[in-house]
Amino acid sequence: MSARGSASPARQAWRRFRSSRGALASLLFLAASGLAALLAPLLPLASPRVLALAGEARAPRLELGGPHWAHRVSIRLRLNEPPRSGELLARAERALAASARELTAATPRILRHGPRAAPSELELALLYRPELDPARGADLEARFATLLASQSGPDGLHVPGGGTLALALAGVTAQDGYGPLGALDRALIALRHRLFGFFQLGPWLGTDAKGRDLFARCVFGSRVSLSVALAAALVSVVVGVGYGALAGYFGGRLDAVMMRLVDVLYSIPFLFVVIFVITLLGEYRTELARLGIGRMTAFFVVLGLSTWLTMARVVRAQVLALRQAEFVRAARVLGASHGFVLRVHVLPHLLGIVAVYLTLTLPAVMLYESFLSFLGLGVEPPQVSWGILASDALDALNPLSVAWWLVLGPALFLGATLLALNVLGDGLRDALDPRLGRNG
Amino acid sequence: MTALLEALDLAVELDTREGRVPLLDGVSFEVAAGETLALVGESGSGKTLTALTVLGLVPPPLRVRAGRAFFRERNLLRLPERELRRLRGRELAIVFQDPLGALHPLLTVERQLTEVLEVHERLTRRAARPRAAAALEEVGLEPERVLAAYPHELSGGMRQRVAIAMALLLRPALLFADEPTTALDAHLEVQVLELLRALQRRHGTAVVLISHDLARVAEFADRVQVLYAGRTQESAAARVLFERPLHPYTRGLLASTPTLAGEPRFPLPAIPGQPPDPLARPPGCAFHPRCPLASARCRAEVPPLESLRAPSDHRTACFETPRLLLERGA
Amino acid sequence: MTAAWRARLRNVLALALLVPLAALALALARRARLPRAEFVYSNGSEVTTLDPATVSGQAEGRVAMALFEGLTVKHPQTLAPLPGVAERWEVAPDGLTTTFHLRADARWSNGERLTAEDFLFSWRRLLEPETAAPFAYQLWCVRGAEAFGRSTPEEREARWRAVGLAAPDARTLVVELARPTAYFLALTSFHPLFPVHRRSLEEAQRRFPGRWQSEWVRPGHLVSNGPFKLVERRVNDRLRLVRNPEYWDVASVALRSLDILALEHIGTGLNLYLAGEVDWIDRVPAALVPQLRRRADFQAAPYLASYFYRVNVTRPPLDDVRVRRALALAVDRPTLCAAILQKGEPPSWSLTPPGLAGYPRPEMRHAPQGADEAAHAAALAADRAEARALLAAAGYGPARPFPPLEILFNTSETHRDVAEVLAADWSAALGIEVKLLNQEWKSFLDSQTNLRYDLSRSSWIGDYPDPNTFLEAFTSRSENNRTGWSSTRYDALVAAAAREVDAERRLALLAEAEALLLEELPILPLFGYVSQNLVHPRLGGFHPNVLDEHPPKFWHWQERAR
Amino acid sequence: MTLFLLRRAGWFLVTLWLVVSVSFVLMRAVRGGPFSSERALHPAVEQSLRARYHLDWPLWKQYLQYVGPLDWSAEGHALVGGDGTRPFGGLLALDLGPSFKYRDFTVGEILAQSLPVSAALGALALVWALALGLPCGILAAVRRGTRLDLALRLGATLGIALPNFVVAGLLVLVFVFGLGWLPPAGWGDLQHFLLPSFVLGLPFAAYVARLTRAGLLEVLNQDYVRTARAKGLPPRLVLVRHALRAALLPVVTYLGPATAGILTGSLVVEKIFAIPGVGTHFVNSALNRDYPLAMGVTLVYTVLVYALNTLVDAAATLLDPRIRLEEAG
Repeated sequence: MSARGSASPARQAWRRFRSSRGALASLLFLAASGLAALLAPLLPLASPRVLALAGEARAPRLELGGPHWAHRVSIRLRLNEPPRSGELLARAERALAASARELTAATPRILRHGPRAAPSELELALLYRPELDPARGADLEARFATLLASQSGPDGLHVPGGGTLALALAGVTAQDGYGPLGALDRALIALRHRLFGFFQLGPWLGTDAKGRDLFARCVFGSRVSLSVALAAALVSVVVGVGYGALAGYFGGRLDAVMMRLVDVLYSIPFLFVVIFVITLLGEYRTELARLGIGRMTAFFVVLGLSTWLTMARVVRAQVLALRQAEFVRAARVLGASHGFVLRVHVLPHLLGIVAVYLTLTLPAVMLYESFLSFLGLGVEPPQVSWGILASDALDALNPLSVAWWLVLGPALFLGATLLALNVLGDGLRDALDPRLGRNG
Repeated sequence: MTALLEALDLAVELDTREGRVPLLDGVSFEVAAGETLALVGESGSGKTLTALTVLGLVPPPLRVRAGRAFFRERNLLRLPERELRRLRGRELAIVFQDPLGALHPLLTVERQLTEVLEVHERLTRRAARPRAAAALEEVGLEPERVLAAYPHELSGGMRQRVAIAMALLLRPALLFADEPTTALDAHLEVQVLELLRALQRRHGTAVVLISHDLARVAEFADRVQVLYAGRTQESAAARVLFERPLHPYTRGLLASTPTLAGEPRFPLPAIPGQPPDPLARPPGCAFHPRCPLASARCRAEVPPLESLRAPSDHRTACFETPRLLLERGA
Repeated sequence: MTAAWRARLRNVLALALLVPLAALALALARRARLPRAEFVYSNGSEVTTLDPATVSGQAEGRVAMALFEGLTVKHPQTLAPLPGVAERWEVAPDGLTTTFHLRADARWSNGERLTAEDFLFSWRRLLEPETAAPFAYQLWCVRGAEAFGRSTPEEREARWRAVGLAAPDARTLVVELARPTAYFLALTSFHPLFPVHRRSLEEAQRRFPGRWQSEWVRPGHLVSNGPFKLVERRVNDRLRLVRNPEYWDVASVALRSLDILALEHIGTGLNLYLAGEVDWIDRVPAALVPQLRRRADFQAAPYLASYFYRVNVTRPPLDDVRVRRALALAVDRPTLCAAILQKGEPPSWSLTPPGLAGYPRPEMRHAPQGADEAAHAAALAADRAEARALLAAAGYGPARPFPPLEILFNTSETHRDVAEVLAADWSAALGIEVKLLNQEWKSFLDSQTNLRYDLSRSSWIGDYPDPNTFLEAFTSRSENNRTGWSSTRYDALVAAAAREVDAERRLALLAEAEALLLEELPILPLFGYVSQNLVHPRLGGFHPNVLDEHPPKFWHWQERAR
Repeated sequence: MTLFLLRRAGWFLVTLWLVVSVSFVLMRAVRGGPFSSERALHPAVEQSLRARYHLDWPLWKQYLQYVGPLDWSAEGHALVGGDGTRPFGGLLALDLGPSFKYRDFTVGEILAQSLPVSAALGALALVWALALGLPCGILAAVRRGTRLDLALRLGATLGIALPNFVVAGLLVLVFVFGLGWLPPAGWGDLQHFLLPSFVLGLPFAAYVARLTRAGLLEVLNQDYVRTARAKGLPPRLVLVRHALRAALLPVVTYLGPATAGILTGSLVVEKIFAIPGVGTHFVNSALNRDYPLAMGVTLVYTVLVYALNTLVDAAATLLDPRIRLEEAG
């Protein structure tokens, strides 16, 4: 009826989608959290793995943070007496940095420990590199000691530009904060080091009993939880829609058999399948690792296999209805092949239903992952996921010591993501399926 | 004959992000007991909305901005919902266009008929059943077969008859028939309209017949009122309007309707252009872009609805009417 | 289908679904309501069976102790053998023959007298292969018992006559051992050696050939001779026991009724205890130990069990003893015990737990720990230095980096925590990349048994307070070895000790064997277990002991807290 | 209707047979046996245990033994070389076999004891789901677009989002240790069931609310609702008899399979509140490799899902006469 020229269905759908603020906001939120998950190492977060065995979980503190990032090699120098002047100390630091650069080809950041005016210890902090790690046989400590000795006299280091500083090498320690990393993550960590140095945000979500920062674990956990959801969604869309469309489109005997198979698969004890696949993969993890299929990816597929059944059933019902629609029959009369009709006429119509059900299956998959983690069949430590964090939190909910913040993290992240998914689902359904929203 | 229903300056608008859009811009009409008034216009002219406004069924986001509708000296638009509700179905009734959509798919015809009696006359279902059966017979349906049926088990014609029976069950004083036959085949259309007329004569019901088909309406209406873009363009007694249409839009409509009388005209002249988009209604007389007689004034001012000297109930909203009358040597 | 009928059906359908189910819920709930027993405790997950001969877990053992009673009963505190069904017993000078004199008033719960013949039947049943009793080998110290245990049905009777068991009369049982076994008397209070009621067992076998196992232990059918008898049982819920009036010592049994709950979730057990619905739980969430330790009703006592890692010695690089030793040295045991386990577990450098009477317990060679914090740190630094040197000596360094290792463990909070700490220790101290593999229980056991692992979490609980129960597990032919390690010298030492008559010489031989084990290190010792019981303060007759065994016979309510 | 039921029964038997066969093979393909334990059994002992439960037979023979009707063991049917004392057994003789883990019980007994508990818990959870879900869904639809609508939808989403063990933990803290109104766990009477049934029902309540709201929104725009108002019917009657009846169809179709899920309980709720339901056995029988019990609970689940789906399809035809039985099959 409107005379402003009919926009293509896609553009109309986008205009309707854009018009609902909630859906747009949730799309942006999901995109942002996806990006945050991908770029997690870039964010100035603590290491999700490094243990600080304090034995007690500490409550959140909204401090800005400090140079506590654990992922570093530190050359520690003890000052035997306070430096005579700040200026002398600065010159000494520059000299020490230069010698450190000479040995490691990287410029350390200099951190002063102890009282502001008279630091008791200097630390030359370098971004962690395996070849500098004394535990892996690096002899950095010995080489630095000899270099230091060559520049020092009996009363301490001869500072270029005059004056001496009484200091002694207190040792070289290394702390790997992330374990084995892919190339992307290594590059991100290097970039983070250039941007933030050793700055690390304070414990905004508190720490767990092993001293690990929960905010970092939640963000790194989103990598697993979101990829679990995406992989499972992919599988359930590809397999589910394909299977459902075929069954619905051809109908008759084929449809009946395919749907009975779905009924059977619905009742198979899915936990056996999970254990079977997980133990099978445990078996061939070395061969699989070579192919790049880590235990996690297979885990995603397993979860995906658990969701396509509902999708298939829903798509089949929709296609069954569409098949009677006049425009499909008309297309067939005009000689269009089955493939063409399916692709051009039927599938676009499924977008609405598929979108809605995707936003229903994604939360279901994430919750199933937390259920498996609760059973100990879930993600493999030191990997972390929201499911593991949630099941850890359960024991914190008891009358003795309520470590409530252990629940806050996973609840917040899981809740926000699922809320965004649901609002997005409603928005998509209204946009893609105008018939539903016609006179909303 | 005092008017049964007198609606004055009904105005309804739609709030959109781009601002307020007037859909009904000051429509007035009146209908006397036993009389049939036809509201005619293309889709989007606001004819259905006029009926809904009187019945208080304007769905959000549409909003009634102004107007009064006196029914037996009471202004329906000011009536509290509870009292208006008591009138609906008892005094005021409506039959919609799409018979399948208008009847509840999951309730039997009997249930949908008896519930009107249960609500308005406190009858039990068993007591209401014979009245429902009688109403079905009155519209030419066999109660035994139809009462127990579900709407989807009946044909289009039968469904519309059920709707009419339902509307007239409590002998309402006024019936709105919103394009009652548009969804039906031609031969059914005539049957239903004749049924309506017969019932009207028998019960003295006032009927407001809403249609987009001027010719079809001619035989059944006492008076006709032509709407365009939410405003009345012309209204007169049916006979007068057909013999001496004055407003260019009415003349265009009549010219483009095939009639058996007179020689066939090929190709049938059609009114150029499209009805205006309510969001971008042309200034002045809304019809001016499509009007052959459009003048600068038509484009600037909105022509008021003025009565002719004789017959006084013939009104048009067009600056050119006087000139047309001269030509005709009225 | 007329519309009216369809409408009625619809309403019926709605009611049909919900109302009866909700009514069922209430009816069931009310029928299930049992008045609270006098003493209620949580026993972990549902027991496998009540048949004392065919079970092996601690939970099953506790139920057996309440329902049955052996020839002797352990003293609740000192675990010394007290008279049970046997009034008194004498051991012949050669230490081979023991004669038990049964008390006259020993009765079954159905009033029948308990005779020596019952013990002969029960122990024979324990030894027969068809019974498939996991602890049958405990009785192989009796003359001819092992041969009988391996007999085919045809040889059965002949072999039985050669077994050193006899019942000269109804109240005398004579046991002849193949070799002097110091711990035999302790075994007689261990549940595999409890008597079972022959007639009700055989009757069940006759009447229900297919499912006699479930029939004869059913409440009402089960005939037992312990301080309590079975009244009601619901799977995964509870066992309701009441005091057994026919028990010979019923006078000293204080509790009238006893509920044993099957509570799988540790957190729920704690909640029930704190809400006063449960009077004793034997496990607490690890994260809450710091708060619980300060409570008076929390009892943590050394337990006859040790926690260690098995090493798959068949898989390079773990086939090199220097690597194994380096791994063992690099672990910071004091911090592990203090910060993660927090129940006072003693760091351990040996397989056997401390506190075995008269046993010169050897330890793996490591830097002396010293008393205070600084001494610990110094010792750890020295050990780690030696560890790094060992790895270098084994040829690993920047040129040839150490390959990644994998720790296999089964699903539990504590195992995961320990594995994460060890992985961090090895990564920090030796730069080894460690991956963790968590498998559910059955897959874990399967991987361990078939040597499909690098390092695997493990533990061993002693059946009786003697080093032999720990050391025999690592002989070459023991199915509990599961490390791929075998040493003829070790086997010889353990076999010699078994034959050795003199107690002191025997313990010396066992110590020498353990020393050899700790030199070769097919296992990496970590810490000794600690039992963690949260018990109602007013419960008497319940004492912490090294076997964490608490015969229910002695439990009683006291006025004021212990 | 009868043709519909007959055909569905036919397909049901095929499905059941497929489920039994696939599960049977799948269980034995998974590593780890039913009798392994930390203290490994002496090989001879393990061998005799496996013999007692015929696990040493070839797979096909074990399968026939399990499915029945003939008993292939020594005491089995004469036809297959048994001495005839116990000729029949297996599924077709309604004998679900013994449990490997809980040896004092047969699978039948375990199910007989745990199913009613789960059913009771499930029924109450269903009551919560409807009592909470429907009103919220209706309110959200009627008050569409207001802050209340947003709040209800937010609540519904959180109901689905939070894992149930987190919700359980929080509720125990508040109602057991905070207010002290309810017992922490165990089962015996209604107050034991209140919290667990709420936790179990919450996600379903959230789904019911979402479906009801969507269904109602669509229906309220239909012409026949406008006709109902035009007939002067009171708003409550319009909502209940006209709008709700049409809007509830998607809810009923969802509740069919969902009820099977509820009735078989959820392991988490039963574990945290120590309720001896059948949910626990779904998971533990798999973890313990207790093949007969795992098969038993799987069969229960299959029968339940199938029965409820058929019930829902039948209900759908009752609710919406336009749906013919054949098409719904």
